[in-house]
Amino acid sequence: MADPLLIFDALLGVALIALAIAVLVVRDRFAMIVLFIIFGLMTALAWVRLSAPDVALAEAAIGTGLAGALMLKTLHHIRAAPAAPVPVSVGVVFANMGFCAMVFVGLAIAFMATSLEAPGLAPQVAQNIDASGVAHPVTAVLLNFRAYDTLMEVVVLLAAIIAVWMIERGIEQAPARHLGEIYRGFARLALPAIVVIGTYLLWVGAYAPGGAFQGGAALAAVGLLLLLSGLYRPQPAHRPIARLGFVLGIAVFASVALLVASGGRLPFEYPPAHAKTLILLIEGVVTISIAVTLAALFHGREPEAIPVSETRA
Amino acid sequence: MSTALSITLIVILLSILGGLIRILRGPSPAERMLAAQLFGTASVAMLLILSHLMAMPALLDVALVFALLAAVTLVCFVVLAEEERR
Amino acid sequence: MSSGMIFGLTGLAIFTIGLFGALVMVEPLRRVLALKLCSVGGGFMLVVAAWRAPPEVADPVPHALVITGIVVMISATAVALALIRRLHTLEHDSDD
Amino acid sequence: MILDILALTLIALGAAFFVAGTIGLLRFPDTLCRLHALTKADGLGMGLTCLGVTLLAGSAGEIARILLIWFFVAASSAICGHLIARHVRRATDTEER
Repeated sequence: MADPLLIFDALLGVALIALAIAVLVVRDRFAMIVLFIIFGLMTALAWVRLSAPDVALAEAAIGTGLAGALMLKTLHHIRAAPAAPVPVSVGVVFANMGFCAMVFVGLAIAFMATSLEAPGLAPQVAQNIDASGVAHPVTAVLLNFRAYDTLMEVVVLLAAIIAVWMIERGIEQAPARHLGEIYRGFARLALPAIVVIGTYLLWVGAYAPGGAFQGGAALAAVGLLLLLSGLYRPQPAHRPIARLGFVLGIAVFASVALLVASGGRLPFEYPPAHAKTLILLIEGVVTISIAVTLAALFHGREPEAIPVSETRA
Repeated sequence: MSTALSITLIVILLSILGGLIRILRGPSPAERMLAAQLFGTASVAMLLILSHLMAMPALLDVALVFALLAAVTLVCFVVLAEEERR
Repeated sequence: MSSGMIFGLTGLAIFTIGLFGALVMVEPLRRVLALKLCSVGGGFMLVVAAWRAPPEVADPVPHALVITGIVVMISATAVALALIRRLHTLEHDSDD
Repeated sequence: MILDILALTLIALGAAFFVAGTIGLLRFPDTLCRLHALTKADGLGMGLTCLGVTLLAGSAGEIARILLIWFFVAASSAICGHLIARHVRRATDTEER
């Protein structure tokens, strides 16, 4: 008899494919978004089954919570437009279907022909982990061995928030939403708890799954809840602080690299004696930047002292 | 023991996949969000069982994040629906 | 059959479905979702490449790459959705 | 051994409650009934599963984290249930007016 966990995997795989198809074909746009949120949850389970808990953490925090909220907000904004069905001709659909089927078959043949047992880079990482300053391999890769990637990723976040702020501006003038006393009590309990958990995720990243991105995403969720419930409302005067938050991570990351380089080493070749301190410093600052940027990406417009209605002209 | 636990996992997975029907059929957005909530809770339960089966205590952290962030999309939905009514 | 094989094929299928959606769908929001499906499919391939049959540990490098990918994808999504909102505002106001 | 069987029983019971919750979600006639079925069954299923996994846990740290997870799931699902119910009630109110 097959291992029952393999049956679980197969079911999960089939469910994921079914969800992916359903997201594209379901007619109701709200259902589409809910299905996509669930697709994210199931993806996180698949990462877990592939023994990638770090990826599962990132997917659970960013892929589901933040992406879901962003899509709901967008749908709310464009709800007035009836989904005008511009029909695509059947010929185009079939041609594309054939093309995609060919892509799938080609990739599947290539995948089946490749051995899954290739050694990969795990031995090199394991060999050098002692010199990296942290005990968890994924964190070591992200912040030491491939730190350039991570720096560029923070730059991508900055580019995204610059783009979003250029697309839309204005401050919200609707009165604060009132979600009731029970919600307020919950917020009083949950918001500090999420802050603690986010910090814990950041800290635990040194020796177990977790780290700057997961911690930052959890902290961004706090920002989301504050923005949604109207407990915090962005004002034009807060822009300098927000901007400082956006660039803080990059600034510290890059200056550590330059400082290390000025000591006659390569950038990001941290001296082993201080590696742990430097990595924790960078991670802490990057976490703040990620949290601020993600929350601002959700809010989606530069707080400027013009009412939203005027920007629509 | 682990076989029995795996079977329980499959049962939970099948039961939430049944919930998909409710999402597809609707009719109201509130019900669709409700079904998504069911998926979140059941995923936490599955992660707890998996953390024992795969001997990975780190999965508990994943479950913790799931439990905390499940509320975010729902709060977002409720707030936006409130705005719409104004 | 192994977990790696199952999820590898799943990832390929999701990538293909996303590709098809991005080619055929008209609605902008749905097209963004289709592209997100593509990125998840690509992530699957990377994580499967890192996967080893259980007693062995997984390769951490692709995991780090996928985490980077998730963060980049949420940035791209946020910009795309902001563009969709803006586009809608402009179109909607020119109507009335 | 006895502990194992006890844990397994609790987890299986939890799974049964999840199934019951889904059946309620599918079969009950209106939103509030479905909400009622889902929140109760889920809360109980989650609680039983947590209890079962706690019995199997290896260290005190794990037990503490499982109990924390249980607490958060219970709190957030109660709040979510409340918010949805409030939303549904207001929506029907405006319809009737």
